[in-house]
Amino acid sequence: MDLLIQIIFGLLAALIIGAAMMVVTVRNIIHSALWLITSFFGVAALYLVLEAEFIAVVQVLVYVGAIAILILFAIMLTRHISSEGERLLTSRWWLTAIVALGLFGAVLLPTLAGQTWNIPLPTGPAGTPAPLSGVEELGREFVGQFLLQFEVAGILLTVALIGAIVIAFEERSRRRRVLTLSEEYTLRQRQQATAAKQAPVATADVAD
Amino acid sequence: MIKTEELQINIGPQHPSTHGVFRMLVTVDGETITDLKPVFGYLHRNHEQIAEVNTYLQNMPYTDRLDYFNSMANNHAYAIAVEKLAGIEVPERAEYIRVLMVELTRVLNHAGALGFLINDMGAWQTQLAFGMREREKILDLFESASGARLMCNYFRFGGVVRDLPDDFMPRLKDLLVAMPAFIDELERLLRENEILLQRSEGIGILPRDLAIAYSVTGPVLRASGVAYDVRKAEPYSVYDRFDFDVPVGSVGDVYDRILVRIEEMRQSKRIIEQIIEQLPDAQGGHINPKARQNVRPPVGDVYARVESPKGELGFYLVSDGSTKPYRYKVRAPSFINLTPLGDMCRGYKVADVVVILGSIDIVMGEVDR
Amino acid sequence: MPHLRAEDLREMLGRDLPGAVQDPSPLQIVPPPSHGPQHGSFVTGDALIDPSRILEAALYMRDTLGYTYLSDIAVTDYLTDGLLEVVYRFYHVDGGPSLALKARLPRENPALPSLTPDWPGANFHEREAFDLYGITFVGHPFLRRIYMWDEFEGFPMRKDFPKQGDKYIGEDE
Amino acid sequence: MDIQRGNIIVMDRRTGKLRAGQGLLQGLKVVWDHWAASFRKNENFTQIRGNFTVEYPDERLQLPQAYRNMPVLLYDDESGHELCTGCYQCQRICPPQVIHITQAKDPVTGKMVPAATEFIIEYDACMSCGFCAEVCPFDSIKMDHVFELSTADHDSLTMRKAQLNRPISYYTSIAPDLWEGVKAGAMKKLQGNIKRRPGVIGMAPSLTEKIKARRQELAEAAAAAPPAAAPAAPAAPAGKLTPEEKAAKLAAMKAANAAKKAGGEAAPAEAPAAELSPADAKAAKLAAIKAANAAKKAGGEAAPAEAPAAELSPADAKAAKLAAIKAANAAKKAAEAAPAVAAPTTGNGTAAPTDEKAARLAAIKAANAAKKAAEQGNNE
Amino acid sequence: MHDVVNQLINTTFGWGWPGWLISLISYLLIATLLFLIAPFQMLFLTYFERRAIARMQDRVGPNRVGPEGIFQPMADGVKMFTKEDIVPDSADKWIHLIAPCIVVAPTMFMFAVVPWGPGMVPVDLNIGLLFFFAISSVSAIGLMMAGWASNNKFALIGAMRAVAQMVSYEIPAVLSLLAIVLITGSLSIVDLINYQGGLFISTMDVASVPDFGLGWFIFTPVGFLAFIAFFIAALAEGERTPFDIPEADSEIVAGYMTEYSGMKFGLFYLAQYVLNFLLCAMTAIIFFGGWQGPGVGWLYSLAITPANPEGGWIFNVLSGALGVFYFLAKTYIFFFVMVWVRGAYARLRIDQLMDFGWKFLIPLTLVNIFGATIWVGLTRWGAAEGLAFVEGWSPIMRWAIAFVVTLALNLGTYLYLARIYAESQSERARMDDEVLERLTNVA
Repeated sequence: MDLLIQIIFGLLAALIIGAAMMVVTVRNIIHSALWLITSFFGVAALYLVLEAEFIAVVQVLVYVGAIAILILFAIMLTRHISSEGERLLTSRWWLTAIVALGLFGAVLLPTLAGQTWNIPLPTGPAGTPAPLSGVEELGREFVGQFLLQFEVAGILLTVALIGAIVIAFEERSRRRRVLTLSEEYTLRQRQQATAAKQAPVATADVAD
Repeated sequence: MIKTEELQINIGPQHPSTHGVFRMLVTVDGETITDLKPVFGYLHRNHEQIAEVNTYLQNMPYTDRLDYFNSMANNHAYAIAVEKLAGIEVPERAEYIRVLMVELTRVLNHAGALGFLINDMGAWQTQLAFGMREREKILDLFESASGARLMCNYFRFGGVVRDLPDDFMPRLKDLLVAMPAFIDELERLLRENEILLQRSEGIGILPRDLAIAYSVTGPVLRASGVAYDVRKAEPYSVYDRFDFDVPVGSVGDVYDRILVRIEEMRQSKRIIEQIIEQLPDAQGGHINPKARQNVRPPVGDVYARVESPKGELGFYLVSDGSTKPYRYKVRAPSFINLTPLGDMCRGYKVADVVVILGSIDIVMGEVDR
Repeated sequence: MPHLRAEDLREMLGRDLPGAVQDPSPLQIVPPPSHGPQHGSFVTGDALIDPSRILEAALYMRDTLGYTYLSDIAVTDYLTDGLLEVVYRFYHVDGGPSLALKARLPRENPALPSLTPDWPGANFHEREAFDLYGITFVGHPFLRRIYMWDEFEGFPMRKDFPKQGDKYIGEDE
Repeated sequence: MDIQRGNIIVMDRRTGKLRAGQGLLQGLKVVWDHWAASFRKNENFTQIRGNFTVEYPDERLQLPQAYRNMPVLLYDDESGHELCTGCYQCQRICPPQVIHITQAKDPVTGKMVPAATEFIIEYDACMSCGFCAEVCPFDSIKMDHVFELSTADHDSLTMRKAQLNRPISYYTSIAPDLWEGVKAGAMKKLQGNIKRRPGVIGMAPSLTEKIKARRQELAEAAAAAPPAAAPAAPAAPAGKLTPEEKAAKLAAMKAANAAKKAGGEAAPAEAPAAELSPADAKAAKLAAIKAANAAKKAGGEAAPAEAPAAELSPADAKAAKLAAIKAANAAKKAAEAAPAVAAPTTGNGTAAPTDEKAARLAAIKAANAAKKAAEQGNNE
Repeated sequence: MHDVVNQLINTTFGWGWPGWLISLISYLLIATLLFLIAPFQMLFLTYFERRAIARMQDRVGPNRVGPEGIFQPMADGVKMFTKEDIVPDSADKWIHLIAPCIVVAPTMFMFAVVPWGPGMVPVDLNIGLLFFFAISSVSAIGLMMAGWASNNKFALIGAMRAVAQMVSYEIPAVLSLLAIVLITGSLSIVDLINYQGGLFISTMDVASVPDFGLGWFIFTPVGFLAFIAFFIAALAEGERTPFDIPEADSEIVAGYMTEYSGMKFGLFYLAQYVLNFLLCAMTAIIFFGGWQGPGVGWLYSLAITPANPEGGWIFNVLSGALGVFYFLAKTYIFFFVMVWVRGAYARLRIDQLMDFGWKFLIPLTLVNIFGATIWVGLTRWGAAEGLAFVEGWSPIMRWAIAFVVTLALNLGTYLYLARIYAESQSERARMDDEVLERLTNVA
């Protein structure tokens, strides 16, 4: 059983890393976005291997179902990017690679070094807390222990939402740029009416 | 503000809802139409020149092919034009039969047109199937009288080709039982349906004055609030003997066009009922026996028009004294009603284009001629 | 229901737009045959307008007489007489028979002022006349062929357009 | 504006109503009613619900009498004579110009006969307007009710007279009332026309074989009565023939050969020679018949060639001549239908004796015609 | 479900196989079964739809292939397989190829959590509902790929519409379920079904109610409103009329499927119908008790279950058969409703669709969640949760009060929202006075 899981883990890890590599190397940005989605799926599968079903499902729901689609939308709606197949890597890609690797190492190495490995699995004496995988536990922790963080995140999201609305909201008077025939007609009539209203005044002025 | 790019889309010439080979070159900004240019002529066969090499009678079946939905109305307009040119009298009975056929055609056309319109809005054929069912019944009647369902070729100069068969009247009376039920049912389906209201209310508005300026005719003109009906404005045939109302709209949008068409079906039914009453007393036979079919009208020109279900259908004929028309011009309602299409669609969404087009009710055979 | 007759119209036009109405000459239509019955000629009863003043006359119809509805523009090619005749047909929205304005043009480079800026409904009529008869409407916003394709040469409804054969198909086909 | 005899109704848009889905429910109700009612058949004009489908190939609606699809030609059941006189009225009125008529001529006098030898309608271009049936003064052309005409090629829709012929009884079965109205006049005119038609001209091609057989039968009966007449001497030596007879025979054979050649590769015709035939003019006639047969076969499926006329006319020159002419016609037609490959050999060739000139001439004519036709075919 | 298989293998062979092998075998078996069932469901659904809609239009529908035309879908399938597969020249070949697969795969995934009968769920995830909707959102990517790879304007517009629609309508769908989840307190689909025993009143709300398997959520005001909202959202998710905008044939030909032919097109078709089936199944499960119905619970209590290993296997079969029957019957009724709606209505416009989703359905479902909290509070809470005043009432009384209160709340909200929504729509349709005023003054 363990062997099976390790094989699966290896395959998934290879998939995630391979897909991530493809994201930065393929020429077409749409393809790159699709590889990103593959990578997300791999991560979700990894969560499943860890028996964190909820997180896995949320990963799919949020990353694949929402973020990836957002990315795709953004790419496709801006036509200039999607239509060209030019190489995404610049000529100094190796420099970037070194920097990225260095940063990654700086974060990862201490963790790897400081981690004590091979902890035996907590084999259920009654007092041990259940792992945070279930919805119910998650919910309880959100309104219990992590209330502050939860609230802060909530406020942040609300602010972001309001900001998005502000950006997207056009002024009511500017909303419909293309006038329909009847609107044009009404407009012309009103203009004529105002012109007619002003015209006698103007002549009166001249007369005066 | 977000800057967007305009996109050009060709809707047609091969497209499910352009009612034939018709192309609309649409410029869209997002889903909003900024410009629309109708492009047609794919079905152009120079009908008018074909008519110049045919004799007057030989043109009769060609008029069937103009608006193939309403061949009877086309025949009527052409027959009136030639009769006016050649001075042919039409017996009273023949006139009644003609009006009967043309009013049946009107019901048939509107039933079909509404069905197609709702189909364009995305319904899955149900309303169209109901309309087509009633249309089939009327076509059965046409078939028994004229011998053909669509290309009736029923009218002759001075009358109609043959009298109504014996079983025509009983079947017509049966049909008149079903017709109000059908119209009521159609109204129940269309009139208050929220989806349909959303799709048709305020869409494709053509204000009253512009409707006149754009020379649109028929239900489109009436939906814009102009009570102009050739049957009332310049009564031809025996239309001055019937009581019927002219429905008009108040806004001029797609919804008004639907309502006007429904009401016109009712009025046609009224006319048909009056015909059934008056027909037995009508004088004369089904055709003027003195009328020569191989007419040789005197030199001159003439314009005659009828209220075809789609609008004013006119024929302008110039005779040089021979058996063939020197000039034969069709004033086709579908063609002229297309004029405001581009302007009417501006500012609406892509999905509205097909609805507006459907509400104009065109037939490409008539547009391209 | 207004009931103006063509004669009334001619009289009114002659009064209000002096010089615009022309005297119609009889139309021969077809050449006299060498034998057989003689075809007649005819004189139109409608108002014949000077082509350059057609817009003026049309606006007079609309604004003074109330004939706002431009129903039809028909062109006829009178090859024997060497002219094209354009028939504008107007209606009153309250009903009644039509009134027609006619204008005669030479067959070479015929041109007329366009009615489209004032009657959007004239748009397709004028394009059709341009397409099939080659009449140029000065001031039309989009004067392009409407039925035939843009590269088409010739005006198919003119009487001297060849009725047989197809120049786009070679001999061998 | 005001309107006489009626009002102007402004359509009520019902804007004030609260729209909370009632319209949607109403629509569902209507559709449900139709669904619920669709399990019974509905054939009544007064009904708007119920299953209206006519399952077409299995069940067919009764077509009205006036129904018109494609024009057909009528012939009289009893005499086999066609009503058509070839007057060209229909050809003239046909708007798409799809009717083509060849009028018949009397082979003897060369005068026009009130009948059509060929009558072609291009069904693929016909617009079913029914003008031809309306103008026909002899009520010969009528509109058929058969509408299942679809084929894969245009050519098979060019209908010739043999395909257009329908008996009057057929027309009375589809449109009894309409025929009743015109019957008397049509039959009267037909009787007048029959009198002016010699031979089998003007008969329905499908019937000529039958009529021929019938006449043969009658003739055999007549021949059996005087047994002496023709012992049908087998192997009568050719040498015994009189020169005149021989000439006739030869000419006929030549005609047959020419026709056969004109027919090209086809025509595995029976031996044209009439070696065994009795020593009289009959031999020539037989040969001619055979020639005609061969030509007809060569013509393939088309060529509704004039029947080779086996009237048991007396054994005289006229019969031979007629047969030869017929052979010539047949050969010509055959050649038209199927362009021949080989040109016929020598035209008149061997000299023929003086008398029985007519027969010889006719045979020569036949040969010539065949040759010409073949040449034409080659040129094409 | 694999416990049954486990039982079966162990009792039949008695070899004491390792648990994971049995799991693997049982999952493989079930997966194969589902992969067989799904396409056949789809084939039958197409036939069913065509026949039903034909009846609505006074026609007969396909009736030539086989008895009553039952083999028509087979003929269509054969046609699909034998058709030429056309890939446009300028298409992105690979994406064009895998897009249909990506669209089909999630719909097959979703079968994993659908219970067919008592104890007959392939995988009883404790977050089954969430799984269902998470996976369904994946197919949006496939649509997007299809639209983009076709290199066709209609296809791209169709894909955009499809994705926008799917993403927006997932929200009301999930929100309407949230009300139900609040009541049951579980995301597990099996729990959801178990909750719906009873007779018009769930046994979980009022314990004394006899269990006829009829305590469906549809009988509560909260459930009813949630059902309406969910079904509408399901129509939109499944791209059914009146929300079949992405493939609106009258406007954009066939949407993202425009450039597909042959079996690739068939796969889209398959995905769509399987998704529709699943959505109908979900509706049946969540609001109409799934396999719950008279007799199933009783039969299942006699069957072999982990809780009752002494039962008779015949009861497994019987309860399973009855449960599957109930479940499929309900599902097909909902599919019929979908067809019915398709037969009666036209299609909305894309902006109206968005308006309807965001301005009508989402507020409605939010209020419904509030109603659900009232329901839970009135029927289940007590002094411990701070609702001391309900303590003395009898359960049936509490249920009745909750019913009346939520009914009033939901009905009021519905009518109010309908009015506001209709007004806002007609406002949009009317000319914008403000704009005109401004433009007049500008000129």
